[in-house]
Amino acid sequence: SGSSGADESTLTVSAAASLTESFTELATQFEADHPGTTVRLNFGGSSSLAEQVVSGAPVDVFASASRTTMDTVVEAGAAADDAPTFTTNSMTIAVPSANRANLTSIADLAKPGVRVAECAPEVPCGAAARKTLQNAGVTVTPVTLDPDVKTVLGRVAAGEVDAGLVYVTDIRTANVAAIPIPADVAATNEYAITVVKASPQQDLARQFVDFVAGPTGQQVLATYGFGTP
Amino acid sequence: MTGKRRTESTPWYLVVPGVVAIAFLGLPLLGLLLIAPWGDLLPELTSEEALQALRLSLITSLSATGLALVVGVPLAVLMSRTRWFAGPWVRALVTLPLVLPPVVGGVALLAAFGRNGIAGGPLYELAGVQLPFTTLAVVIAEAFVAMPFLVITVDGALRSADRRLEQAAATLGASRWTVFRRVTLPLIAPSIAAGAVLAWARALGEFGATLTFAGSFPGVTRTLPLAIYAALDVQRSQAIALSLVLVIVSAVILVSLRGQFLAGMRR
Amino acid sequence: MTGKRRTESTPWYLVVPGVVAIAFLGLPLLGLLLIAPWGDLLPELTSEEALQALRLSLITSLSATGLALVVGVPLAVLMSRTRWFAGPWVRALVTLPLVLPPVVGGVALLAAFGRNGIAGGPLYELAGVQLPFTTLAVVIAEAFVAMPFLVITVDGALRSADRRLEQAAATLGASRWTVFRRVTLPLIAPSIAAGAVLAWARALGEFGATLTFAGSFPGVTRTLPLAIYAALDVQRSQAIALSLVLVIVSAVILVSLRGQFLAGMRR
Amino acid sequence: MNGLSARIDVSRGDFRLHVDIVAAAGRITAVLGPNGSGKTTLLHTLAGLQPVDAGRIEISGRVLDDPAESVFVPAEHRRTGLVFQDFLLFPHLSVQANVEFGPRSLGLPEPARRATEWLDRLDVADLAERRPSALSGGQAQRVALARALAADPDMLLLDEPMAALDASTRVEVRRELRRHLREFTGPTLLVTHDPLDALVLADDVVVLESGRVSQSGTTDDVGRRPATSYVATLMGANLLHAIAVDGLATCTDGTTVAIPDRALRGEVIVVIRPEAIVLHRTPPEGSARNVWPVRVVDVETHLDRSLVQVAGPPDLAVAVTAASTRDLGLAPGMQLWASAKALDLDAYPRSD
Amino acid sequence: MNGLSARIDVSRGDFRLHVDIVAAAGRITAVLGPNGSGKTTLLHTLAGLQPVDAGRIEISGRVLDDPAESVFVPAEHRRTGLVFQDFLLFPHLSVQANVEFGPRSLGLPEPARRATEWLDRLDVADLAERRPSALSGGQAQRVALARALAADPDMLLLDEPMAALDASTRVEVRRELRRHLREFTGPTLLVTHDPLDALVLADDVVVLESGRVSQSGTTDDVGRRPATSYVATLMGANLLHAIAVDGLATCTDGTTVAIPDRALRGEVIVVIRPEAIVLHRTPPEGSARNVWPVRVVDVETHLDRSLVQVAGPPDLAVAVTAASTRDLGLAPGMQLWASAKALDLDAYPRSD
Ligand SMILES: Nc1ncnc2c1ncn2[C@@H]1O[C@H](COP(=O)(O)OP(=O)(O)OP(=O)(O)O)[C@@H](O)[C@H]1O
Ligand SMILES: Nc1ncnc2c1ncn2[C@@H]1O[C@H](COP(=O)(O)OP(=O)(O)OP(=O)(O)O)[C@@H](O)[C@H]1O
Ligand SMILES: [Mg+2]
Ligand SMILES: [Mg+2]
Repeated sequence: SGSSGADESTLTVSAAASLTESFTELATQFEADHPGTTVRLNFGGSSSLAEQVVSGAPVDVFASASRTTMDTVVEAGAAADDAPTFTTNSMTIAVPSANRANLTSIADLAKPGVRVAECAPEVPCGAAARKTLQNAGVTVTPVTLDPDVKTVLGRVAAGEVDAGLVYVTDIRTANVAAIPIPADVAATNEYAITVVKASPQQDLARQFVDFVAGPTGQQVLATYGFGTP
Repeated sequence: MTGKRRTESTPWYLVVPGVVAIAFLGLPLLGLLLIAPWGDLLPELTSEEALQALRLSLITSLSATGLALVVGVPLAVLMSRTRWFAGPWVRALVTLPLVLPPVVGGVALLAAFGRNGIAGGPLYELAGVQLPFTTLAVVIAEAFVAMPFLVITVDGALRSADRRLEQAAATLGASRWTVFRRVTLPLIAPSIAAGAVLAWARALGEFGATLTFAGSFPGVTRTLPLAIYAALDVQRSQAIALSLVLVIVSAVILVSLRGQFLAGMRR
Repeated sequence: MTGKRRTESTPWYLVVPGVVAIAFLGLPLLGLLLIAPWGDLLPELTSEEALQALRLSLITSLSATGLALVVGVPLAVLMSRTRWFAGPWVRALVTLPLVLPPVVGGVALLAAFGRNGIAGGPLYELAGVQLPFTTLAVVIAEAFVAMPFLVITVDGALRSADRRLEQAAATLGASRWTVFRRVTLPLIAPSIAAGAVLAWARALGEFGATLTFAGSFPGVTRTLPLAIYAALDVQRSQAIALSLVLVIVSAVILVSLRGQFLAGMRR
Repeated sequence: MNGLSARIDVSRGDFRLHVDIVAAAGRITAVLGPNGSGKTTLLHTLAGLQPVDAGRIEISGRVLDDPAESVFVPAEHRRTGLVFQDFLLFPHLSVQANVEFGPRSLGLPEPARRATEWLDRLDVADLAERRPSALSGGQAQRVALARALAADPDMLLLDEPMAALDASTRVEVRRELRRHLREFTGPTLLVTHDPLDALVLADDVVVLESGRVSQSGTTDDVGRRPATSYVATLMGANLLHAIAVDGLATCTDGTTVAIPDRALRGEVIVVIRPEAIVLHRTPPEGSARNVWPVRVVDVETHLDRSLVQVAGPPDLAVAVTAASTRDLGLAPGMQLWASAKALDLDAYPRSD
Repeated sequence: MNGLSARIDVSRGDFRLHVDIVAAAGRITAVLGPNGSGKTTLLHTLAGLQPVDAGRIEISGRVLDDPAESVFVPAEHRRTGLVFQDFLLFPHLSVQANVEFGPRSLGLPEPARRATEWLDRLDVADLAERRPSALSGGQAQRVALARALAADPDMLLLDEPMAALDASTRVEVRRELRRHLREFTGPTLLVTHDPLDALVLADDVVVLESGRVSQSGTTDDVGRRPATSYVATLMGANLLHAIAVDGLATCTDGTTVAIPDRALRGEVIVVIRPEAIVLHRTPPEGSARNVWPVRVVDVETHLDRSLVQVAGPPDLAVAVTAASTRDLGLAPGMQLWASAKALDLDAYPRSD
């Protein structure tokens, strides 16, 4: 459960998997600012986290990688506030570091024989990928429509596809290089955060949300490639 | 009256845990039925996408079961009949795919049969063949996770089968192949059937390794479980409807198989 | 010389598919070993998080296997020994959890044992107990997916066991319970062992149902497969290192179990 | 009645067993009959492994099975020591544990000592630690016998308990069994194919043929006065069905036989011992009134004695010495005359 | 040599079988021996189910097994018709399919007709469609016999092929077997516990005791001149080991026996038929030179004959008529005198 006494308290934060590194750093700073507080982080796919929150999982703060997913939580009455957008993320092209297909721009994705992975249109990253390609006026037939961005990234890292459409913040491993997409073409995604209504420690949770949305939070997020809302 | 005279009566110390087991397995299925969007079911059942995924699922799971049978039964026979194959390493090798989380299984399959894999690399360089993202890759992924069930079940049955019947066949002049075909196989037929059902069921439900190794493209590699997963985030009720399709189709197949399956099991 | 004189020689028509099967199962594991970040392995093996997840995985998978044994073996006995439980519906019920994609299994478990579920609802209302997101929920999820393997294996063995030995025991004055404990159980011990290994392996690798039904909280519900999945996007090499931990631990357990396991299998 | 009394009507596939059986306590009843006549079925029904379709099984006043009264005592409460025709030793237990199984299940005192004692008596104590799969056929049979006896049964049902025993062991086991059975106060049913077992061990005999009782009575009665050819063959005699008038019996095949008892009238059975028949190359002259032309069908030579099958009418088995076999130059197909003295054969009324 | 010649050294657990066996083609060799003496092991080794540890198996010049030459012909290439002691019918095949199995495997013409023919000969044709589980013990044995014979073997190995047959069927099957075996050109080994089977069917006899050959020879020789007590008991005779000097044999237990042949010297075997011994309440006077005080141990009554076991020395089995049993009032514990005429017993040199 969320709290365990007056001095010692544990704050449970469920956050989208793409926030893993940034939130880990933020949590450490938050703990330093609030002695006696431990932040327990629970990362996962936004929608399964949302499902858990709605089902009564012992969570104090929920950060979603998708506006739509957050809306379901708000509609279910599980959020304590209106869940503001706190950061954004935009599309880029991930290629294996060797880049054997010699891709240099988004237009190259349409070349014959180029294997492209993208998310399924039903999920946020897929919708964003589709929109990006539309904006660029490029027609691509992907070899797979994956359920989440980490699967796409995995394929790029393993060299099984020549390119994958992912978020800027996903380009973190050495095996993967990015081919930037012009800002006016790349679609962006909104991240939302809320205090969970059932949380027994509303104050502490509120402090964490404010901390993330505040200057320190935004600065840390920016170092990982996130944009400002 | 006859009820009282039956020689078999069911002792309570078996019935109590047995009923607990049934409740334990049955309640979730019942729960699924209760939250199911029955209204969506019919359109869902007949939607092009669902049918496509269902067809793909049936084709690949049956092919995977076939593949598992063709190479798995001989492996089981060797494991129970020869010293070399009976060693702990073969046994561990057969059991390990069971413990691998399916996604990691997919990673392992890529490492073996992917474009840069130890077998897939040469295949790509020399023949230009790429397995991932093809329907064949789905079959391979399903066979990889399903085969151990078949092998372990059949191996166990062979170990407890009476080898002396095989000796009797040999004294009647039956070649090894005849003995295998006309004595060994029929004797363990019930276990082969049971193992095949286990393997088929596992292949039909397979998700993680397929996704990682074969991808998820409608009509090519998106089997029913992948379609369910794809829908789970966004259209939960559609996902549940698809799950029901899977459950109902399997139930129909299992119940209609039953006659033959049980016939094999009878001694 | 003695090699030539052995009565068992391995016919090629079994060796060829057998070796194909071994290659098929072995290549992916080999691939995994090749891409493994061996440098990361030792720190990973001893990291607090990995140890915690490993401990949790072992505890929950063993508990789930225990649960499956306690209620699953009686169910198998009833299925093979009484008319009512032998019906097609029980059989379908036992097989269906195999086909459910694990994630849907998790949804079904929530529908049954969640706070608003058909059994979980009353439990919450009356006793204030919530199953989801607890370690017990992990055990339940694992038992749900693993039990069918045990039940089907044991049921198959019971069907082909010689019932006349049970009759012989009865004429010697053994009560049903004694017959069960001292004749039936020992006779099918190899199959129970095989079924338990299958169930344990399945429980150890279980991922989808656990994630959905129990969540993924370090130390409480984050088993090794969940930790692997969590690491997969960020630190792929860490994920593979964790998979290796899982594979190695299972291999060690399986190989050390082997002696006893095979002893049971010997007739 | 003190002992077993059973009216049994039971089916296995097409086969139907329909018998009335009485077996007195303290007596041994041999069950004889051709293969497939229902002996094993009878024993299994008595042991409670199969309920009767109709009828009633009662032992010393206790009803074990009666569909009309909805009574069925299951096998584990009947205390019947059943030795199965194919032994059915528990493959996962040692010989010792197999024999201890009954005493332990019943909570008898000192099961280990009991088991050892019985293994000792049947001379297989040195095999106590073996698994059944490491026993020879005869060893397995002795262990099965020990297992049944160690459970201290109220009724003993032995299904060919000595078939796999070698000849000299059989003599010993038979003696051991006789000693034990003499002390045994319950009824014993002993299925056997060896007439000697029946003669030596049994007080009474029940003969089953095709699922029905074809003859029953004391061993002596049945041995001396077989009612069917099967029983006669079993006892090593020739049997003819005939109608007697004034010391002359006319058989169903048309032959006439002079019999000793002139008072006998009506349907009779004529029994001729193989030793009482003499074979001749030419029609014999002399006092023997029964002379038939016959053809040799088969000659079986034992050490100093041959058994000759001849086709008549009547068809007979004839015992001759090795010397006569040589003198007569016996060979299949030969035409001979067979003679038998009226005084040397037995005739009695048919009783059914 | 035309036929089987085998030097076998093979182990099963603690048990070691170490024998030299010769079986001529066209002849039937009975294998006798106590339970656990290695008869089944011998047959399985000959059939190729177990390789020899040392030795050589040869049939009509063809080497089947010889570790020294690295030769091992597997079972399926030996054409041995083996009837297993416990039948081992294929449970998943019908009776007909069981019998067809051999002919089909070997590609013999008309397997179905062959099978039907053999089922017919063994009188179980009406069971053709049954599964083995629906057969009685004796029916299963006949089917097993038919299955082995239908495969047209070069060598026949029969492990108690008639143990489960009822007495009259056994006579028929024995006759059928004898007819077939007479036509059969290969060697036949017949394990049996019934001395009558050996006497009637076999030309030669091999006796195994504790994994070694204790006697072998023609049936007549072995029957008339048993070399061990086991064989003597089997043949229903008493056997004494003694040293002979001038018509007087001194037994190992101290008793002396007058024997007919005064020329015999050295180690001898004395055989006394149970019929040749007379029992007396008082010390007999008369010509019988062999008189011993004995105590009755056991009386077995057959129809009109009793077999009495007496303890001496010497220990003897004595056959008496039912009349004498009554006259003497025979009962265990009684003190009597036993006498035997020197001319009525047999003595011959020990040959080992
Ligand atoms: N499951 C069955 N289905 C059909 N018929 C059966 C079945 N079991 C036994 N029988 C038949 O019932 C009859 C009686 O069998 P049973 O075993 O009682 O004979 P038996 O007298 O013991 O013979 P044996 O001396 O050969 O052991 C046989 O003809 C047998 O074929
Ligand atoms: N697997 C084994 N391990 C140890 N000893 C064994 C094994 N199998 C058989 N034996 C022993 O080998 C000996 C010979 O057995 P075998 O079956 O050849 O005897 P047999 O002469 O056929 O006896 P029977 O007349 O009882 O059938 C027996 O003493 C038996 O206990
Ligand atoms: Mg029988
Ligand atoms: Mg034997």
